[in-house]
Amino acid sequence: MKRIGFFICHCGINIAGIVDIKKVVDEMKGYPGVVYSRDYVYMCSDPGQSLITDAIKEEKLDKVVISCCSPTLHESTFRNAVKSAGLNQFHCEIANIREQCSWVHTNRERATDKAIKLSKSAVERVRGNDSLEPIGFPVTKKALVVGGGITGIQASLDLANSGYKVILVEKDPSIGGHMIQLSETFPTLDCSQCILTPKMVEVSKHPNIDLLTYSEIEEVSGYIGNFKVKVKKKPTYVDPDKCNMCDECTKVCPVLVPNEFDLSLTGRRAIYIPSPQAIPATYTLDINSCPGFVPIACGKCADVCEVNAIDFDMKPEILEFEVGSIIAATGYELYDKKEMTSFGYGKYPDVIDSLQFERLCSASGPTGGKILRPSDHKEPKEIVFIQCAGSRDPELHCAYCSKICCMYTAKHAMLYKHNVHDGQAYIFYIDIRSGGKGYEEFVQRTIEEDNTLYLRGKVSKVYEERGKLKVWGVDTLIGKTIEINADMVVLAMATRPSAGAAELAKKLKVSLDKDGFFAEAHPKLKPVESITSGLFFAGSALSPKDIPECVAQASGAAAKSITILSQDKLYHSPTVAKVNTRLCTGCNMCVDVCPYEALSLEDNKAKVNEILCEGCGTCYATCLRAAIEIKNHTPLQVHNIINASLGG
Amino acid sequence: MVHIEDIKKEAKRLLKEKKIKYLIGYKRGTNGLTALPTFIKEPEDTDELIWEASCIQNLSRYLVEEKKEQLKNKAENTLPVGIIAKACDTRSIAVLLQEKFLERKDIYIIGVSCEYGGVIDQKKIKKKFRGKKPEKVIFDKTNNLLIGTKFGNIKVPAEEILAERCIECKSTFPLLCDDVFGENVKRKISEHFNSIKEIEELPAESRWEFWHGHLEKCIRCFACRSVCPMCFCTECVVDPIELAVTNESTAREKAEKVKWIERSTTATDNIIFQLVRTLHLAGRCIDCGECERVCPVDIPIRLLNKKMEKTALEKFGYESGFDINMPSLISNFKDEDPQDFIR
Amino acid sequence: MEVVIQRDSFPQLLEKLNRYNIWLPRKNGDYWEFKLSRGKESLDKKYTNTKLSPKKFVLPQTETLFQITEGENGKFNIDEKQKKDSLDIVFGIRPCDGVALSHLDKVFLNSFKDPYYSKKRDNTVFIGLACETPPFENCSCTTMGESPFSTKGLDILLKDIGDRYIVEYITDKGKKLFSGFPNLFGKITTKDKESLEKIKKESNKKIKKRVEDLSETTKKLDIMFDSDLWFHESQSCINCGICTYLCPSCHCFDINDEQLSKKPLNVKRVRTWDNCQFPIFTMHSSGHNPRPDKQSRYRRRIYHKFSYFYKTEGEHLCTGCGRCSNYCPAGINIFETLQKVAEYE
Amino acid sequence: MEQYEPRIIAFLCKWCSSAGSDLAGVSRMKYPPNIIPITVMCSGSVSPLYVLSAFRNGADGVLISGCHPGDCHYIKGNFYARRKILLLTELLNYIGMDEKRFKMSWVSAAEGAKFTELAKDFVEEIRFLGPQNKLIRGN
Repeated sequence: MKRIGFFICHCGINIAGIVDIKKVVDEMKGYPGVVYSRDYVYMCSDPGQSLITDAIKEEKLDKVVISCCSPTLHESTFRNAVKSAGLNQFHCEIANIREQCSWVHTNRERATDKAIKLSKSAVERVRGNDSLEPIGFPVTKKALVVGGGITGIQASLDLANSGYKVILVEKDPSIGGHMIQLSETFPTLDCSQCILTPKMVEVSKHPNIDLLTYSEIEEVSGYIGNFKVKVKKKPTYVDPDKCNMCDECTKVCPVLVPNEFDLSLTGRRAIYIPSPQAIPATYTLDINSCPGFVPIACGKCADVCEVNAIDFDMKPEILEFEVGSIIAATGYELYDKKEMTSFGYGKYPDVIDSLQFERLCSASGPTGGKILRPSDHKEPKEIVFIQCAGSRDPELHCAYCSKICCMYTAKHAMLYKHNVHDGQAYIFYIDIRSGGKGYEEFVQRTIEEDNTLYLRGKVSKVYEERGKLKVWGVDTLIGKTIEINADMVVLAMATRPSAGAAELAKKLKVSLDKDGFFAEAHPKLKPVESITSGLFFAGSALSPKDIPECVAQASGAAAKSITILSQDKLYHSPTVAKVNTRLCTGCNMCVDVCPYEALSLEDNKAKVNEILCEGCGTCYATCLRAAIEIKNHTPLQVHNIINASLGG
Repeated sequence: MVHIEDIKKEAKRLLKEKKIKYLIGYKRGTNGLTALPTFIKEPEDTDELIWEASCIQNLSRYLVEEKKEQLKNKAENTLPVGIIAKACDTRSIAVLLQEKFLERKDIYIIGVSCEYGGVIDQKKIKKKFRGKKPEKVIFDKTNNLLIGTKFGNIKVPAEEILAERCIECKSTFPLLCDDVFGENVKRKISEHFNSIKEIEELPAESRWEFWHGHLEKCIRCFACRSVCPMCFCTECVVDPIELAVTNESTAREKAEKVKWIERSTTATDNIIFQLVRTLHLAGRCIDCGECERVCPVDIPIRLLNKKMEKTALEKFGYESGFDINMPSLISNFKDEDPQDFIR
Repeated sequence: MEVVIQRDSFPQLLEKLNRYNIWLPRKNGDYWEFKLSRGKESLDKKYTNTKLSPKKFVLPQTETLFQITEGENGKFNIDEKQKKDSLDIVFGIRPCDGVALSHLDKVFLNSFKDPYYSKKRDNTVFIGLACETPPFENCSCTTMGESPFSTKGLDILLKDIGDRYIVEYITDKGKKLFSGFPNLFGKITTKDKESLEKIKKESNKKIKKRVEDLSETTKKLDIMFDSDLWFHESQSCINCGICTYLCPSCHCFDINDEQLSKKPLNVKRVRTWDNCQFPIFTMHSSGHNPRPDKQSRYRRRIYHKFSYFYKTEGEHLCTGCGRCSNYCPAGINIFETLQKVAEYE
Repeated sequence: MEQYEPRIIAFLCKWCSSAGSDLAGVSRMKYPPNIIPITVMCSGSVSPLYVLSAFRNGADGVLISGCHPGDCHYIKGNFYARRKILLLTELLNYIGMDEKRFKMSWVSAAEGAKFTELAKDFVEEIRFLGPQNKLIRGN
């Protein structure tokens, strides 16, 4: 027989003002199982809590119900008190007779009646509760970071510097991401490569970081603290340990393909180094463009390589790791140019996108930092920048604002002016969004010092006429159409989630938002967390972001990871699903509905992974066989609560 | 046209070549017109097989039983069990496969198309042929059935004696079959949900009177549940079929069974039993009509399930028994599911 | 003693009895059942037999034995639910079902007198209606050693001879019932007796005798326990409860306490029909089930009816009414099983 | 004569609707005490059996309330609830139970006012309908 103690709090007059405390105490005294019933003015006070702990000892109570305020306020207070008296925390339940009763009702008699029903319900709930201990499980003190852009680099360094092992996976042959392609960065105009390369080198040298470039995530399984990851390392056909960077191979390679790093403004060989600053500093043989995968066909590079670093027999490798947390920082890419034909992109060589313009500005770029037209290498004297190329256009393109374009376009105009002193820059814009430290001042400098002409309006068409690019647009401020004869047009293309994000999301079993970016667990309070515990997102994989934001999120995600990795054991609420295998027929319906992948079929029976289960109970309500239920939220408890709530 | 001789030949071959463990089929009934289930092990016994419009029963129920025996005895099934299945029967097998209760490799489906027909309604026949003792029903090529009696064959338009569910049937051609007899014909169907229209159009109070009046009669013989291929739970939520206990079950587990309804045959508890059954069959019932056929007190159970079938189709675009790979009706959702009833 | 009542006088008889609860067979959709009389009416000529047997009058499917309620002062009040003093008169009991009542009497009134059953039995008058034509193809009362004119278990038997009924009083209770209104009844004539004999003979002829000597046949059961006949006979059984719930002789019951409220306590003890064909019937709390499969359950049913009951009570617990076989969803026919037992070597 | 007071059971999900009703309390909004809340983890965990059981035990009305679509603490529990509850609603309506006795709502943790309005309206609706006696146990 259970010995249940019942306590009711006056909460000053908050409860006692409406609820007839004495009547509740008396009524509960006679309720089956309740052996002790009393009230106190403030149960949550120290003397109030002592009343409970003393009664547990003196009256040999094994379960306790407290009718007071909402459990969100003091459930943990009272559960701790009960624990201190030697009972399991689940032997304490709260009836909320303040927020859900005394504060919302005015009729004393009926509020008292409701308080009694709520109290009886809590007795029924506690009666059915089992002693449960939090579920502990070990943590692999290692993190996986996916994506080697600035976000991934920063997150890896923060984790590594905190003493945790990191595996950094990058799909390209080198880390650095888009930031290494940039010229200067707004609003300070410091050189992007100069500030990034030290971090890249640090990554490659760091004893805690295992860098896997030219690699992709193959499979992710497991759960927080215990993920299992399979990574596929694609063959580079060049042994980085042997390669001495003599560059002889590229000289003999007969193949010329567009260079991704320069966004096709230049070409590269089939065997190549992505950029002079590439980390790891080694060559990669792009097997898709190499004609000599059958070495007889070509094999010239291998012939000239003195150190025999080229190995055509290299095979893809599958590497397996266990990690405790994962940070996905897969970054962005520019909107597909095929979507932007009305601006002549792809048709006219002098209509370029913003990243291409970055390369033109870059000292390491194809023009050595001189701004020249791709078509004839002449200096453009009139240049048009078109903002929101693909952004903020829900009908045809992306509905969202790509956020960084306003600032980098201002920077582009400024850099152009610094380069071509007699040139004129025009910027078509919808709004200028320059929120950020020093951002507005930067834009003003572009306008005032560099005489950039900002035109508020959209461009309808760009076409070529007599060697000039005719830009047709409208200035909505003066209400007139505008035609500019430009030498060059730069499109501030919308940023999109990187191509692999969708596939990675599938492997990570998380959802994407409507635009294809990763979905954070809460837009405000959990900006770098996913719905899967132990999995974090950072940077422009979540939404378009500039560098400082990416870095901040990277450090945020790293710190969140550390909250897991720094634990010896993680604990999880034990109110999880439990399967009655004798009833389960293995129909898979619970597996279908579980939002956490906590259920699976094993030997044709549902099996709960208690660490993944959050105890939502959707499986229970779906199971036709009543073969699954949530511990301490059993159907029997609910059945009895329903009865008690109706006065039975 | 389906020729029974072809089916017999195939059945004989399967048994002779030991392709199947045994065959579940239909034989001539000794008691009235309805065909009876038969379980044939020996090739020579295939001669008793029949195929006509009196083959009402959904034999897939016996596959469920076979599976349960296997699970109980932890026996590995070596050979598939053969079954003669109408279109609706194959749909119930499809649901059993969808819910992973059966495995495809364990069944050998001999599908038989109902073509223009279907099966008869015993009650309609009884009314129509009072005193004439019909002995068999023969499909005609047309929309007629021939009823064999002592006084010779009597031609009847099919819709006069076909079961309501057959008149409303979506597809008379079986699915998932290993062998199939008969043709896939397109036939005219007036209304898939004709039978519930009348009740739906009644005012609420009359609907209540209708259902209360029927369910009040329930004697809890559980024939509806027993005959249903979808009711394969070990322990029924509302009233146990058997207790899923073993010698390892704790006393508390045994004591704490929830009693959602009592043993007393009150109308309320009868209604709750049928409502729960109906909800549990939502998206799973394939309208074989067996529950209604076997009910000794003539409760039109099928009309409850039909309502769920209609709701599933109209509200969620879901049809049961056609796709074994999709999640079930209630273990799935679409963003655009209706929610105008929610405040 | 036998008298005669004109068919035309029947409504008048009902009227005279109207202070009692009068039950008559009436059609409910496609089947017959006992319904409270609405006043002046006759026995329907088309009446066959009720689908649900009349056992419910003495052994209702659900019967509250007593109810416990907690009073204000914490005292418990026990209410024995046995207030039935009014008389129920049931017309149209077929002789087979009368025989079944005599079976139930053996169970409930012999060594232990069940007060609930006994009270109901005392307060119900069962008026039989002999079968001038057997209502169903499966009618097999003669197989069971009974006849369509059997009087067992009944208080009065009516025999339809066309425009009138011959009324046979069997018990004093029956005789007393009609004694108040002698002018409704006439004396039986020789002609009446002759036509009755003719009808009797015809009727008996129409009923199939399934096995010649049932007692000889069922002796075989002693050596057939392990026969695979049970497997084959029950193979199409679906484990439903139709056969036993419809059977007029089956009488197994279960007793449960049903809690209506916890505080103040309100509990009733209820007796309900139970069913040996349900797998749970013999399920032990340990999880062991001594009758784990349908062949053992079907066998049990046959053995109880034709072996065990016969050995203890000298009668077969089957009246040949045919309900189980008429309404079995899988078409299992108990008489065919008996025939197979008879042929068993 | 004593005024008829409806008995209503409300299954409130812990994260949105129960929190929303707490907010109604914190904001000292007033609604009639006829609604007895039962906190469940998620609207997706409410089995139709709970609803039928509430009616059977004498509830005159039953409310199920969860997070708004897309806001479910458990991501998608309320979407499953929406399906199941619609099926149950259609079925109850079909057998002639008054459909107004059974309601589903989305109430977020911030919608104390919505909960209050809902409670008031529901109690009045049920008061108008009178006692539920169709699915009462023992009948």
